[in-house]
Amino acid sequence: MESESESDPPGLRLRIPEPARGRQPADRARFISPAGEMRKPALDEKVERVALMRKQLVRVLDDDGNAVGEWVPDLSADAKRTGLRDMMLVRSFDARLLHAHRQGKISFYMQALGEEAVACAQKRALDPGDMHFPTYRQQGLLIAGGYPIVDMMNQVLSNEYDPLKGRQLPVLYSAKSHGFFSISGNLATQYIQAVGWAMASALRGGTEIASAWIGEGASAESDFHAALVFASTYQAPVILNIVNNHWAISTPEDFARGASATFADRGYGFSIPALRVDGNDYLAVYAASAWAAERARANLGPTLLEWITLRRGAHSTSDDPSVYRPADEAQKFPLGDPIDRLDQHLTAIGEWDEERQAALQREVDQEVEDAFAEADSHGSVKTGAVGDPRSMFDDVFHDLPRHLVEQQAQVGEGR
Amino acid sequence: MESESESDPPGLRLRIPEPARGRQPADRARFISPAGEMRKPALDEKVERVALMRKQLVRVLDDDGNAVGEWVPDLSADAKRTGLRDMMLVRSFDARLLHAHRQGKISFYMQALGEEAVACAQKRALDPGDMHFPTYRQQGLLIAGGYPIVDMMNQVLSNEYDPLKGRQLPVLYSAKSHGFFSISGNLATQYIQAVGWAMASALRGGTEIASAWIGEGASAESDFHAALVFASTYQAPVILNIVNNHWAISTPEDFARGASATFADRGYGFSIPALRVDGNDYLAVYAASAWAAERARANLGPTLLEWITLRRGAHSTSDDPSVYRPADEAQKFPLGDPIDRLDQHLTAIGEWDEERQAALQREVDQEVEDAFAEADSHGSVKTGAVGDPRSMFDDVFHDLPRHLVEQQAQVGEGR
Amino acid sequence: MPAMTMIEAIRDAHTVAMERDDRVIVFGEDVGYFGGVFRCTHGLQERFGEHRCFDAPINESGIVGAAVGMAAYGLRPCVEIQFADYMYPAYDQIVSEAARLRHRSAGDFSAPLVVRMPTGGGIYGGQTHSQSPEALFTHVAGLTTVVVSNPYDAKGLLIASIEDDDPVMFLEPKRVYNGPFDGHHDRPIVPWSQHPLGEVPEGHYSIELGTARVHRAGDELTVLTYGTLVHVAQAAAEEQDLDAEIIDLRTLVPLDIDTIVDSVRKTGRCLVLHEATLTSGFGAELSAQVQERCFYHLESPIIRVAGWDTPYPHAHEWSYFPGPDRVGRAMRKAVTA
Amino acid sequence: MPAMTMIEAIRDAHTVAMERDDRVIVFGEDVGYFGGVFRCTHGLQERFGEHRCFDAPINESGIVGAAVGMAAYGLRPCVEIQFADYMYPAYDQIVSEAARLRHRSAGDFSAPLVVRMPTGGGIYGGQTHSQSPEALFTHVAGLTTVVVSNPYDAKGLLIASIEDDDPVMFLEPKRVYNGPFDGHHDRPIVPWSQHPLGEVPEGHYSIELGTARVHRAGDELTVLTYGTLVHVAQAAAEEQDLDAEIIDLRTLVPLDIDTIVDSVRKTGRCLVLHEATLTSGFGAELSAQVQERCFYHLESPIIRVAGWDTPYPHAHEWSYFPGPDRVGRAMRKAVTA
Ligand SMILES: Cc1ncc(C[n+]2csc(CCOP(=O)(O)OP(=O)(O)O)c2C)c(N)n1
Ligand SMILES: Cc1ncc(C[n+]2csc(CCOP(=O)(O)OP(=O)(O)O)c2C)c(N)n1
Ligand SMILES: [Mg+2]
Ligand SMILES: [Mg+2]
Repeated sequence: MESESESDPPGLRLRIPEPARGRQPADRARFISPAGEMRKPALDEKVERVALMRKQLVRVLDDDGNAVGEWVPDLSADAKRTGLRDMMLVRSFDARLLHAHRQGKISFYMQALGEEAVACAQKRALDPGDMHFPTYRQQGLLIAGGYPIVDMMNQVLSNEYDPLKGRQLPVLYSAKSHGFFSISGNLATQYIQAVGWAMASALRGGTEIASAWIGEGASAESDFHAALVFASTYQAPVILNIVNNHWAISTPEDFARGASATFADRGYGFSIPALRVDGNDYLAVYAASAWAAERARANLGPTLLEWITLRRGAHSTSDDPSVYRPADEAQKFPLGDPIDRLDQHLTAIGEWDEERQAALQREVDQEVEDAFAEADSHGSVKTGAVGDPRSMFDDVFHDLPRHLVEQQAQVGEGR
Repeated sequence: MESESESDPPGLRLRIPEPARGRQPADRARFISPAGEMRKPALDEKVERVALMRKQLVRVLDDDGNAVGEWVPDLSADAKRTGLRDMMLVRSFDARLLHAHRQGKISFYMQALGEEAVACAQKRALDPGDMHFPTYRQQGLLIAGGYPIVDMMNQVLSNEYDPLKGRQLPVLYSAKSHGFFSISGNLATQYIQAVGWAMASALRGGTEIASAWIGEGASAESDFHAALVFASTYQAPVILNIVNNHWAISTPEDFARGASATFADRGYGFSIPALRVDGNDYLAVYAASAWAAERARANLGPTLLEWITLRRGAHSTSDDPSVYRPADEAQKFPLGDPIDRLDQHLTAIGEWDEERQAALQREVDQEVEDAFAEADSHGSVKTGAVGDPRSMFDDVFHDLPRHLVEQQAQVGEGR
Repeated sequence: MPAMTMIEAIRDAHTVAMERDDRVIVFGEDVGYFGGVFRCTHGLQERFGEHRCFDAPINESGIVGAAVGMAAYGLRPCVEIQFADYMYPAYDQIVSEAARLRHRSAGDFSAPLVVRMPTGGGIYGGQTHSQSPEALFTHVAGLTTVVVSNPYDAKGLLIASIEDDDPVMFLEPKRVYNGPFDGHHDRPIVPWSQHPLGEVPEGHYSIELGTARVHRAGDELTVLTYGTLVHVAQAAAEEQDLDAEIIDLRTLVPLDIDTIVDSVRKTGRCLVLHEATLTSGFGAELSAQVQERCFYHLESPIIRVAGWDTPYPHAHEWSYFPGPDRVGRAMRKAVTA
Repeated sequence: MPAMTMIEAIRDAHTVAMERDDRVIVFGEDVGYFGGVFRCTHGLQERFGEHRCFDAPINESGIVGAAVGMAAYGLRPCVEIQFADYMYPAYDQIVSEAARLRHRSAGDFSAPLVVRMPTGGGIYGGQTHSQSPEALFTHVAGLTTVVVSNPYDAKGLLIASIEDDDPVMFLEPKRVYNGPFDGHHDRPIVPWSQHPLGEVPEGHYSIELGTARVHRAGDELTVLTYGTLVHVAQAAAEEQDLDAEIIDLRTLVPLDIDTIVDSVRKTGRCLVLHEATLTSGFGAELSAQVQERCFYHLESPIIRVAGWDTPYPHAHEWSYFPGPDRVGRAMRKAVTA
């Protein structure tokens, strides 16, 4: 659907994609194939043939919670329970910090509500040593990677225990030890950096691969192109993730996607195999990520993965989505909720029940509560417990040059 | 073909496309279909179906000079002779200015040798009022558009009659009156500007379309992506030309194209119909350009056209291609020479002969000689006949601000 | 006269300009239906339609590049970069294209466009929501650079910028969107409705680009500044009880050098303030020019107070921001040295 | 000691650095097989293989962005931007990424990389082959900015830059690639083989970043400059028969302020020269700092001589370039004022 110039002159007309207007979009989440339907291509399948699957969706979990089809990953019940726990921990973590924002303890927060599976499952599908180049909505990579949540909270609180020394906005974590590249506030820059990192690994004959993350909105940025050109030319061992959560702040996906049918289509012109995947299906995410990683490690080059999911919450704590999106969008979303669906699956295969679910919920909530209590005890940017301001001069360079020594000395004089 | 790390470790390997090395590339000019083979799709043909033609080539002129197939344009013999003359004039113009460079009269030059058909035929296929956003290799747009070649020469000589007042490097023309946007030294920036211009025309309900030009090497630049995103999202009435002359200075097309089969493939992910066209076939260029223009004017949005041709000369007068390309590349090029082929066609249909060809050659050479004599009589940057240096302060802004008035006054004091 | 916030004044300027000239179109990330993350374009789409004010894909080079093409066609695009910190992807289109188009084509084409961007810190935005990149524009021939400090000026300068025949970089310090912030971040916010510069006439008026405004007259010391720091300077002068003349430059290029020189020749002492990083900030240019033109009138060294040469920190924002204490100390130094 | 052109010295620096450390890799447009349009990387691919020195697609943001990723991995990329005028598409990756990575990650990641670029005019290159964008780097916290003026320094500084743990912008004035160009464009070219700074030791040596070099000692006047203008200043001083002390800054950030201050306190007069556009050029920063630190020693105003505030013209190149006449007149003025 599109609007036309009011006057509708005989000449040319500009198509402006329809703004959100708070109504349910006509084709929110397009091309939803049934679970199990889509074939699993060979690792070195021709890109033209992979492209024929463009209007399909890698899905494993059906509506009854059964895992079906060629993409069912080889995951133990324990591994699935771990996945469930990872996602629940992310959700509980997010909820606690949103609450902290409401309490006035933090200045800003961004949650991943509804899209926890994407980061959590891919983290588990890749290897330690691999490097993720995330956006601000992949806290799941850290949590599923076992990074201490209290350290994350210290970062968000920007207190003296913040590993980033209060330098970055909340949620812009960095954790090299956990294969998590420093998040930039500038969209898309990380995409080509991930390709560069992967090129370096290949240049050195390593085995580690890189994984690049971007939102569907930010895929319109130019560094997306730089990344695809370099990945294609040098056949870099990299996974190129596009998280299509249907929103870029207030703007529906259509503004970035334009007239094309899917974001996965963007891979084709670079001969980069691209799949669309049910991003709310933990097993599908795991399987597709593992497939892409195997391709990369086998020197078969980059893979593009479009994750279909939904940003259920506001863009950030600075955003009020009620003016542009319908209240019931999440309910109407055809791919459900990732936690519910994995819970349902584990229950369906007899590995889970309501009681255990309730107990796990209490456990993760408690873990989050404890961590938050600890982090909060160190204060926050709001309480002024932010450490020595002179530390802001550190790390501008490896060694403090003379002009910064002089400036640093002036900070001692008060503000 | 690709090279591998010397040590060939068990781990990852980086693929580096094979450098030119002065050898004949294995697959120079790929997927050459016979003339007349490729169907002409409906103006509103589905992009998926157009994409199926990706390894074909729009060709009209066969090896015997006959015009064959669905793409034969409706062009009179006169129009064809005009096309021949346009191309010959470009070639003669280029030759004269290259000679002027050897004579030490100009500082720099770039010729279009071997790719004259692309610009000349498209200019004739589009309408006055349409705006081209060219690169430095589309002098054919001006010449076929009837722009005075003596003015072009004055620009190249940078003398007092240079319409650009000596501000720009030779060949970076600007001629709004002739639908020719000011050429930028910075690659690719014009591609998105053309989309913006086309959007403006559509916003105003005009009938003029824009035509964006880029080399295959520069299509790796990020503004290429910006242009495709905007063109796709707003369905701008624009033709997106990629001139694939197989070289970007010393670098073969593979570095920009990466693993994909063609540059036309890049349109697919934006749902922009894309055709590969024999760029040395004047009739094919005319027909494909007219088709794309018709699509744009019918509000069917952008079209991407990949022109297969060959940069027969050096990149510029600053370049020595002998170290990276084989001497016989032009002879081995399967699409021949655009002037020879149109000459052959006109002869085949009984509208031309050797004598008329020789006479035309004399005529265009004389026209060029006369123009050059006139331009040269005004001197050049080498003779110092460059006009008043204070003019360099004009046009920085519409009105000269005070600091420039002051600076301008100092120029009077000598250098 | 109605009291307006700076956001309302900017909105109003858009409305006036769009009413008067249908070549004026407005686009950018989230500026259409939503009306911009700072609400500066709120209501424009509803009023003028989706073809005059619309959302853009997230590609700053695309936004400015398309605007250059539109301007070359004959429109007058006024685009928003969501935060000045995100103008870098558009920098090539700004510097190599918009700024040089008229000159390189000898007037054949021109690029009358405005690039608006929220600048500055004070909202705990960290290094990518706090920058003041004005000096990256002032070094580029062909760009006019405006920094606004209050609603009255913002409206008049934005209208003038849209009407200008060349590209204008229009910088809006976000910390003064809602009130004349004086750097005392721990005090309650003063709204524009309580400030004379919050009174904004209805309808069309414009302020000539390249003219400074004497924000506060004085004899003891000249303070050259712009944006948020105008209000900080005023607070500091009052707190130090100094007869400082505060000049709000408003346009950095072209610069109103006469107003500056007159003041410094009168006071003999000069302080230059900005929020951007010190080294190669616009303060360096101001200092150099004042020194060149007022050397024999200067009684003490020109002092620059600016952001430190570090990325803008999140938690230590108020140690970075040149607040009234730091500015006040420098004022004292300037008058006693 | 062998005589080398600056091109040969840069090539030699690459070779030495690549020999010593296999993490050093080199890429960029036409730098691989062809060896760069200025031949600065000629022979490296043949010697070190296609995996140490290779061609890149034409995408400057891609080149620097990939280098940031490689540097984060642990390599030491040294990349070439074909002309400094084409660095703008990479500016976001330079400013927002390379420059800030160490700081924003609190040392977790860093970006030890070098971005080399030919700068400056004098080859009739017009506005897009002549720029000197150093001031666009010096304003950015986290970047080291080097401008070289001769083969000896070029080799030692490039090796130091590659070995440095942070991003270095390495500017190479193309007009001094082949000889110490003094601005007399109408005279025969003097090759480096006839100049003492063309003598370049073999093997490894490095010059500490942040140290200036007194190019010519003198008592009457201090000239602060870098790149091509060092040689112009020398010619002008000789022609004016002035006892000028010429300081080749070599590194702009971090700046060797001690050497500068010592000289200006001695001479009491100061001239600042560069080829880049005057307004907000690095000369403004130099003028501001000298004024701040030497106010009571200055006997006349600091004078800046620089490129005009216009795009770099093609035909009028020598009216734009601050040549020995213009510089000489300024020197006279500085000593007589
Ligand atoms: C270069 C740049 N431009 C604009 C922004 C402002 N911005 C932050 S997030 C965002 C929307 C991104 O949407 P999407 O990529 O879909 O990610 P999501 O928020 O949905 O996860 C925008 C425009 C930015 N951070 N960087
Ligand atoms: C932004 C930018 N980067 C690099 C260059 C230098 N450069 C000029 S032409 C050229 C090669 C372009 O090749 P292609 O696009 O294939 O066009 P062709 O010369 O073949 O017509 C390069 C790298 C430039 N002008 N601008
Ligand atoms: Mg999104
Ligand atoms: Mg080419």
